[in-house]
Amino acid sequence: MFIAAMLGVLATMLLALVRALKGPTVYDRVLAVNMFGTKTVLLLAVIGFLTGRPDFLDLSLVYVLINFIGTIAILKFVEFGSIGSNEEEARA
Amino acid sequence: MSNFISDISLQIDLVDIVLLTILVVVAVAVIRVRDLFEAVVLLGIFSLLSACIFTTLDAVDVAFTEAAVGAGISTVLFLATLTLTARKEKAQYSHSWSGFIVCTLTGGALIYGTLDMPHFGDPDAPIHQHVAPRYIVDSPEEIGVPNMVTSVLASYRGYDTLGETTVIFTAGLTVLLLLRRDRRSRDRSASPPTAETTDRRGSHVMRHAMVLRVMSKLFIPLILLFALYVQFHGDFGPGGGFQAGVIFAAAFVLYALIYGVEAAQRVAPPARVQVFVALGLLLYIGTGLASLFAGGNFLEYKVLAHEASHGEHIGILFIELGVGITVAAAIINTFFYFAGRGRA
Amino acid sequence: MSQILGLYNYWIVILLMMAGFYNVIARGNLIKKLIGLNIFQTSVFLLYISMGKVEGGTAPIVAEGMATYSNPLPHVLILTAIVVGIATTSVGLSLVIRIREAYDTIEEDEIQQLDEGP
Amino acid sequence: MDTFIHLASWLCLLLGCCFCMIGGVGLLRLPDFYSRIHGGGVTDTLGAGLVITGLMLQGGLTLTTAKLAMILLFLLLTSPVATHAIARAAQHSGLKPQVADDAA
Repeated sequence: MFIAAMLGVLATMLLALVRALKGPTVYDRVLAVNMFGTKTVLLLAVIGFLTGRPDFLDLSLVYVLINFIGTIAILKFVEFGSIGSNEEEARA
Repeated sequence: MSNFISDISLQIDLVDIVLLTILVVVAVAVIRVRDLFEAVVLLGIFSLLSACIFTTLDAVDVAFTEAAVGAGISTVLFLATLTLTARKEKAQYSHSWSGFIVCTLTGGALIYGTLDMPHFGDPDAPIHQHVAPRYIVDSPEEIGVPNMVTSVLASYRGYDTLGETTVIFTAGLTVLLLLRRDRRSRDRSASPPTAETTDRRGSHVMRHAMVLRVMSKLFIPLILLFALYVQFHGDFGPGGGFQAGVIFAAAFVLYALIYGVEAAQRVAPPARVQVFVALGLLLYIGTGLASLFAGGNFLEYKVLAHEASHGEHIGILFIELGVGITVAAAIINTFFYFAGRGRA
Repeated sequence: MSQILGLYNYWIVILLMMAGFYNVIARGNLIKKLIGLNIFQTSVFLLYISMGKVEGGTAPIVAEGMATYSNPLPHVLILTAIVVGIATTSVGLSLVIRIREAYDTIEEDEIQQLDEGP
Repeated sequence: MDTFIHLASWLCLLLGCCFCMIGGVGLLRLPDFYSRIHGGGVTDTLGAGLVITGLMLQGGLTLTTAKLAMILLFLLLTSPVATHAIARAAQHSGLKPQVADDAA
């Protein structure tokens, strides 16, 4: 049953990968990478159960957090053309 | 057939093979794309995949580190460099036949070399005969820590880790020396931004980032809390100083991404962050010296308390803390220098 | 068949290594070279971790009911190597930034032309 | 009772996987970015949520389940926000949605 879940997640990862490779726009790629990240979280969780060591879920947890940061960084680069653009002055 | 499918380690091996194959496809794609930005995005997928493979190969601690470093910090640093340089690769580079031939020959020789290697997963391979049995059998009693990776990292191979921490310290220092502006040019760059640019950027942000601002306020404390959990839970589960440092730094990176680097620098003044880069390493060396003065060898934690395993615990705690502080401070510092630098 | 399954990991490692190597020697763009170096680095990580795996083993964290553990030593080496890798990559990237500021390009051949200069 | 929980978790896992795969197919097959974002975003949250719920039912009342709950919480928070940010960025950059007329 876990193996079925794992295969499903793997298949989804493949589909997302194809989209990431095909593009065509940057946003498609970012969307695919984001989805790939979510599927990685699931895959790691399922592998944890499959191998009988579900206490390694910290790994999935770190992925949820870091994947988010990566997506935000990519989007900020796309939108502002810069990682460190100074937004705070405008608020002050 | 049913026997074949029910064998869990075989299933994992099959997943491993699938993932490895995808990994090669992604690597080829990374090499083929001309747009450097797309290459960096694909490199993110590459890192996600390699972390999955590390997990299937039982290396949870490694996967943890790759997870924290690869998809987050590495992407951010590459993107920051792209904003300061150029996004596109020059078009006229063609396929290099000489390079291809060199690679094919080297690869062929290496593959020929693998034919004599012990097979994957072979328990009789030479690598499993020497020190590993000692680590696996004795370390839970000797060090008193369930995570063997932590006990090897911090105790058995403490000198090694000291070396690695020093490398990170040196790398942080090098980035600082390379990218620090001298006083003259800093005065120039510190001139107030023109009203026009401020306005343009400001209007961008006010319209767009509301959801992100609220979310990150909720999120950043949780990331910091999780980093502390990883730091102090590293003895019992996957985790430790290296991973915690990277996650801790990631929280600051997120803050800087959403509120701007200047705001992040007000929270963590660069001058103070730089002090922490050195402080972590000093804490590491200090723990070593403490054990030296307590009558043991350098980094021999047994002497730090009355009971040997208790001493090991104290030693590992301080060592990991030192590593965590150095890693976090070095990465935050590097990020500040990359992101805060205007295009020249 | 057992030969293929038993050595598949190493072959993939070599493929990746050569892909990264090709990227480093054949491309003139400095950032692309660093990306190639990153791929090369990951292949080395995979080599170590593959060698540490024991058939039927589990992650080297003591747990009840687990008898065989994979070799923890490669994990330790690679764990630190990943963080050191990002630190050295950041040094490489900051060098690229400085080169760009000095030469206004990050293409190897253009830098060489400027160096030889008129 | 045990069988019931087992069955429920099985159902959750299978359904979750189905949703994930439908999302994946949608991401691949839908005609333009703004429709693809449904494949990537909407089913992603539900599919991932169901898979995690299925695993939680397997875990029982342990630390594992607590961690899974945290993962679920984070996923439910980050996934929509990230999708929202991507859509906003695309719209902001002037990417036009494909309308019925120019569909091939």
